[in-house]
Amino acid sequence: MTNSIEIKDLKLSFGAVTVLEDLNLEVGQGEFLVLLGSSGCGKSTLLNCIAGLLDVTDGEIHIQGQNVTWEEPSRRGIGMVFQSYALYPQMTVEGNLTFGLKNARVPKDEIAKRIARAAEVLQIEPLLKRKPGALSGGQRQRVAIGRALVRDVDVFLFDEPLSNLDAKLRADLRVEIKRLHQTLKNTMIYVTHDQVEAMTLADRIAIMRGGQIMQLAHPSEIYNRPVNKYVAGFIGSPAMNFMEGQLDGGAQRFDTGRGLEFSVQGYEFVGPPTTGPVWLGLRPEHVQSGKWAEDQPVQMEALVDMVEPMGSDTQVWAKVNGQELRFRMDGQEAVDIGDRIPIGFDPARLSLFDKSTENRL
Amino acid sequence: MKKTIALLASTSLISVGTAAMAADLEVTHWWTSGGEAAAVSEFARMFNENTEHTWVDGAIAGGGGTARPIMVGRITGGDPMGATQFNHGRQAEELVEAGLMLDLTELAEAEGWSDFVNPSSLLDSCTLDGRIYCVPINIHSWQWLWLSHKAYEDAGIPVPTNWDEFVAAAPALEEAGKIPLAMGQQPWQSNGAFNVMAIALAGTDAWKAVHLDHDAEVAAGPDYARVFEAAAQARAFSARSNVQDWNQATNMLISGQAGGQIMGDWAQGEFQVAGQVAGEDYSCLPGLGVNEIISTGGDAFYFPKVNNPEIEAAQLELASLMISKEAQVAFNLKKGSLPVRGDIDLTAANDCMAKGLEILATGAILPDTNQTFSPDTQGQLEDLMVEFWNDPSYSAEDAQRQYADIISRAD
Amino acid sequence: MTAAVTTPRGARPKNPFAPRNIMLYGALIIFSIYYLLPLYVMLVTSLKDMAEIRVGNIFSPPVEITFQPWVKAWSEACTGINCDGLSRGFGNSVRILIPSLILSVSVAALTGYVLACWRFRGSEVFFGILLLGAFIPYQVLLYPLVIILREMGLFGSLWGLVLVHTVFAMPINVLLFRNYFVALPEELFKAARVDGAGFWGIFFRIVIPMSLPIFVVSGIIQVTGIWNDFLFGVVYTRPENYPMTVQLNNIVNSVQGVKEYNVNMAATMLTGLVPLAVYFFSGRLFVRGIAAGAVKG
Amino acid sequence: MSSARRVRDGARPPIRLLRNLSSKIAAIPMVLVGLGVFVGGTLWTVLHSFTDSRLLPRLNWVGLDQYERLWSTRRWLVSIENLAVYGIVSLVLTMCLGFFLAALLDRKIRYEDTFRTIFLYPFALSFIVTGLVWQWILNPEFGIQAIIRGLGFQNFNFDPLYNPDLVIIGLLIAGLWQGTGLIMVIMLAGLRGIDEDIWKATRVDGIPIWKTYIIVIIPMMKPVFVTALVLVTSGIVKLYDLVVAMTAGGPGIASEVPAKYVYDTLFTRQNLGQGFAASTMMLVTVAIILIPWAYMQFREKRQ
Repeated sequence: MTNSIEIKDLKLSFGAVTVLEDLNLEVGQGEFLVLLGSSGCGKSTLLNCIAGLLDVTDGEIHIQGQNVTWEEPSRRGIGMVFQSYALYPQMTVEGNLTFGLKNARVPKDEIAKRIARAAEVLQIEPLLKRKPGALSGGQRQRVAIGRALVRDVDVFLFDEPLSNLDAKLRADLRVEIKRLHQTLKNTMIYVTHDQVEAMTLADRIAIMRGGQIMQLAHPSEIYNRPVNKYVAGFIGSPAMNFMEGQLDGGAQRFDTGRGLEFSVQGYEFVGPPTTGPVWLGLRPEHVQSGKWAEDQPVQMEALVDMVEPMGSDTQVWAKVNGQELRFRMDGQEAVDIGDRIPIGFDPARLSLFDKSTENRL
Repeated sequence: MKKTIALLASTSLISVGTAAMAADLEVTHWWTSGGEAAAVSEFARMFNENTEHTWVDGAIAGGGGTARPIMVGRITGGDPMGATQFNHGRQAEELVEAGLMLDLTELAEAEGWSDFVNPSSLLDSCTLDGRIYCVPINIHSWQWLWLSHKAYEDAGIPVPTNWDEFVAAAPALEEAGKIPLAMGQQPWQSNGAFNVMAIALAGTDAWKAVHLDHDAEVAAGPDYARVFEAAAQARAFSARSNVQDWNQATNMLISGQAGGQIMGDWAQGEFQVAGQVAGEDYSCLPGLGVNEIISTGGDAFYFPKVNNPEIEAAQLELASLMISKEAQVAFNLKKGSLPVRGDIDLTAANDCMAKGLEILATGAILPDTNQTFSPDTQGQLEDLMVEFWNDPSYSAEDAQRQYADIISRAD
Repeated sequence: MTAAVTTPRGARPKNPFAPRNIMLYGALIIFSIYYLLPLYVMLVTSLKDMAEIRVGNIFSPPVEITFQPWVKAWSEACTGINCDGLSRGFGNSVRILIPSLILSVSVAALTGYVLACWRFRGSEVFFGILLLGAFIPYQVLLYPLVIILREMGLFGSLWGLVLVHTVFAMPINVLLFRNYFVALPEELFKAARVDGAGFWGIFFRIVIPMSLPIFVVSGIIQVTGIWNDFLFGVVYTRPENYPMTVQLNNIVNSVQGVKEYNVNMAATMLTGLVPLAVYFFSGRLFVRGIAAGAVKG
Repeated sequence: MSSARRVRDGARPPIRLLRNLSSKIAAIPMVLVGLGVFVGGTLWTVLHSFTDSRLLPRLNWVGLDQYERLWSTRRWLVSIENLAVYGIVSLVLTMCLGFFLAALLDRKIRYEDTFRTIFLYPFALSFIVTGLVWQWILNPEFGIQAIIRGLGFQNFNFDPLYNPDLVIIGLLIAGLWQGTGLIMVIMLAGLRGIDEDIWKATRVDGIPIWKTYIIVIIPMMKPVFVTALVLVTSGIVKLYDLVVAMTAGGPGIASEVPAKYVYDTLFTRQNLGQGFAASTMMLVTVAIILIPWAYMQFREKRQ
């Protein structure tokens, strides 16, 4: 079976400004791909190119084995869900769902069948006769998904569909989308800037920056083995701790040069270990404290600067020999500003990046 | 009438059958005041009664300044009316040159217009390269000082008989709360009044030098300096006259609010409509009572080419009708103007018209400024005059300098 | 009472005659007088007879109300030898208004739609040209338009005038529509394109149903402009098609004897009736439409 | 790379001109009007301003003669001065008054609808009607002056339409009466678009209302002011009907304006060349004002 979507050497520029450059991407059948990045990274632009809403400057786009580079959006076999829902305000929910089908001259009974199915799947039957203005945000987004659903297509495109919803609704709908994917087994491309959505939904995540894909991999791979400092800092909340220092490749030791020095033995180098200036990344959740620090390969003492209790756990801002470090503690542990507590971590969970290229070592 | 039909039949362009076809003929003009409308209705009535055609009235109010652009626009825009008014003179010159007007020469020769049109200069204005393109309708002369008997009676002084007496009587009128000189504020009125004073006070020779030879030296000379002085004086007399239209000014005479008005003979129509009698309720002094001479301006009708034989037939019939004796008498009596035919006897003419006819007979005539200057030059003079008449701080010397400047560039 | 002043408790006491309110409503009322005065003068004058006008002052209400001036203005006032008042022009104005309104608003809406949603290379340049067109004095284009209409064979016809209205309505109305359409959510167009709607489908099914307010604004501006137009009506049509304003001008300027102010005022009011009615009945929508469309840069 | 494109299955080759064909068809009226009427008409006018065309246009070149004459014509100079004075005063007053009225209406008053209708209705009336009515009200014999004198103030003088020094004031009174309503509505719409929280913030900060308007609100309403400015300016340049209906340029030539000079010269004076020269000068003036503004807008967009 061929890939569901293939993008070859895609380039998009507006005048002198190049937004996407030499972008290649392959999405498998039934895969859930998340395009993740901060605003302006080109993720939505890429999605619009796939949808045919933007004309590409160069390159090719294939969907289901068809070259659709110059095809109209409606004839690419895609459905799309937008951040602002983009429901036609003057039409009823039913009108919104049928608009595309009527344009495609789908027979009436077929339309009815599809509407019924979509309404059932999304539980929006009672809303069919209402106008979008009379719906809540969650209901609207459900209708918007329904609009993509009734098109009966192989590929769904989501453009930050949950960004306009409040936190609780977002979590609910996220689950629903995941369930939908499991039911339908369609190919889905999902654009978001929310890493939780990305981590929970994706089969693979493509982290984008400056019109290029930084890393395309399974969520755990991205989380555990980010290819560069940007990806490392982008994924994970609270963000990864970065320490600037010198790596001695032979002795496998790291030295900040300001009084903190420890061994990184156990770290899986991509290539042969090198010596030179590096960034060392350490996720806050990988730092153990108190009695759990005792069996960690690397141990040190931290001076607590600030405490953020979150209930389930507590985030601690601390200093270790002049080096800022954030880490998490169990929510039940008592900790206060000015406390000195032992901490420890396993170098296997570290990330090391070259100082100049910022690529993973 | 018979003559015309014979002519039309003989031109062989038009069969007898089509000649009998009735056409609607749209006639545009700017005659909308009481006397004017009454006069033009005479034409319409006779045209509707005597021919099978229908007169469609296209009156455009607001005077020639408003109406002429619309007429020219229609003609050059390719949607000409059946017939249209212009003043004697050069307003339609380029339209004729551009071949947009119907050639009336055959009709004129058949009816012998040149035999009876008096003065013949009127027909000359209609002629280009020996062909005739318009029908003169009437003669209007500007050179009249109209006087309200009621105003002078109210002030307890006799009605003046010339300009000097009028000037002398002005303070008495002022004292009686009257306005000595009624003036409308439109530019053409300011310019017209000045021109009347120029003929009367500077003399015919100086006037001719300026108007015919465009002699700027005379315009800057002492004869005209006198005119400007007098005009400055007249300006003071009319200071409280706050009306726009000429007939509103005339109305001030009729109601006795104002003593006099320098205005053309068309003012007579207003007196008539108001039921006033010449010599009893009002009097008229040609040439301001100083220099009894009149200019022969007036109106003519042009017939734009339409390329439709039926309408063309109707146009020729209207042209013929307008210059016929009956129409001339009926129209001009109502209008207060003089007929263009020398061969009719206006027994019904009132005092003022009779005076005009007398002067016409003596040949003491001058061309109208519309004939001597292009509309462009006229316009510049109007700008100057309207400012001069309305701005008391504008000195006579300054105005004369400007005047001479315009004359030096006049065409 | 005094207790309420000394110890603030409960609802704050309201004073309708607070200095702030007096100034606010005072200013509003003074301006209202300025704006209403002419309407009042028109109305009372049109209900007086000439004798009363001559002696009385223009602000005093009529001693004896007469509708004669209105009758005269509508059906008797003369221009030249035609004495049928404004009634002749009313029908013409309606016949000019309806096609001009429909055409000018449709063209402007469509053009605004192209400029907002379907930009192509150079479309902004044309928009700029249109905007500059708003600043070109009409007089400059009167003559070229005569030539253009002549070449099209439309000069003097009703359609010629309709076309002229459409042309001169374009700059401002296109601006209004474009600004309104630009502010519509872009994702709606994307959704519609994914749903297979094309240029016209999006326009008729999505954009127009969402744009009532701006159509109202443009419609009102056009009704006012077309109905009040004098210059184009008189230059580009023939007398049988003259709109009401030409008749108004004729009546006002055809002075027969004394100026009949009462008839002039009645004629003036009659001419203004249609746009006034439009304003009174849709003023609220107008403000809403302006808020939605005209304000955004 | 792009020249050696492979033939792609199922896709049609893009022809630039035919892409979005419907939208290009729909743009035809704009292109025709823009190029044919506005650009074409303007070029035609400019071209003929270098000729001695009289009643009918003809290409008989006379160089800059028409312009020399134009700038030595008193009436033109007076017209330009009048337009400048009227334009500036009217622009400032229309904006201020429009904003002031809008601010009054925005103070959560009662009968807002009524007041708004009162301020807006004159916009429904043509300049011809406006001119007539105000001409009458300002007539010294039975208008305001007569009434106030009748009340016993015999020395009261207010006859702007008959006083060359004051006639512009007369025009302004009528022009403002007709035009401020629309600007008020636009400003009101702008005020309604201001976030309520801004008002709350300034109230908490204790900033007086008038100061809030000047320091906070007006700067926030820049786009609104631009729209209003475009409307008012384009109206001012075209000022014609009002003058004709109210003063016909009088007394004397004290209230002449450029558009009237153009119209009179073109049509009444039958001097197309001169009229076109005058219209060209009007266009140049507009361009001098507009082009720097357009340029600034363009540069702002770029950044």
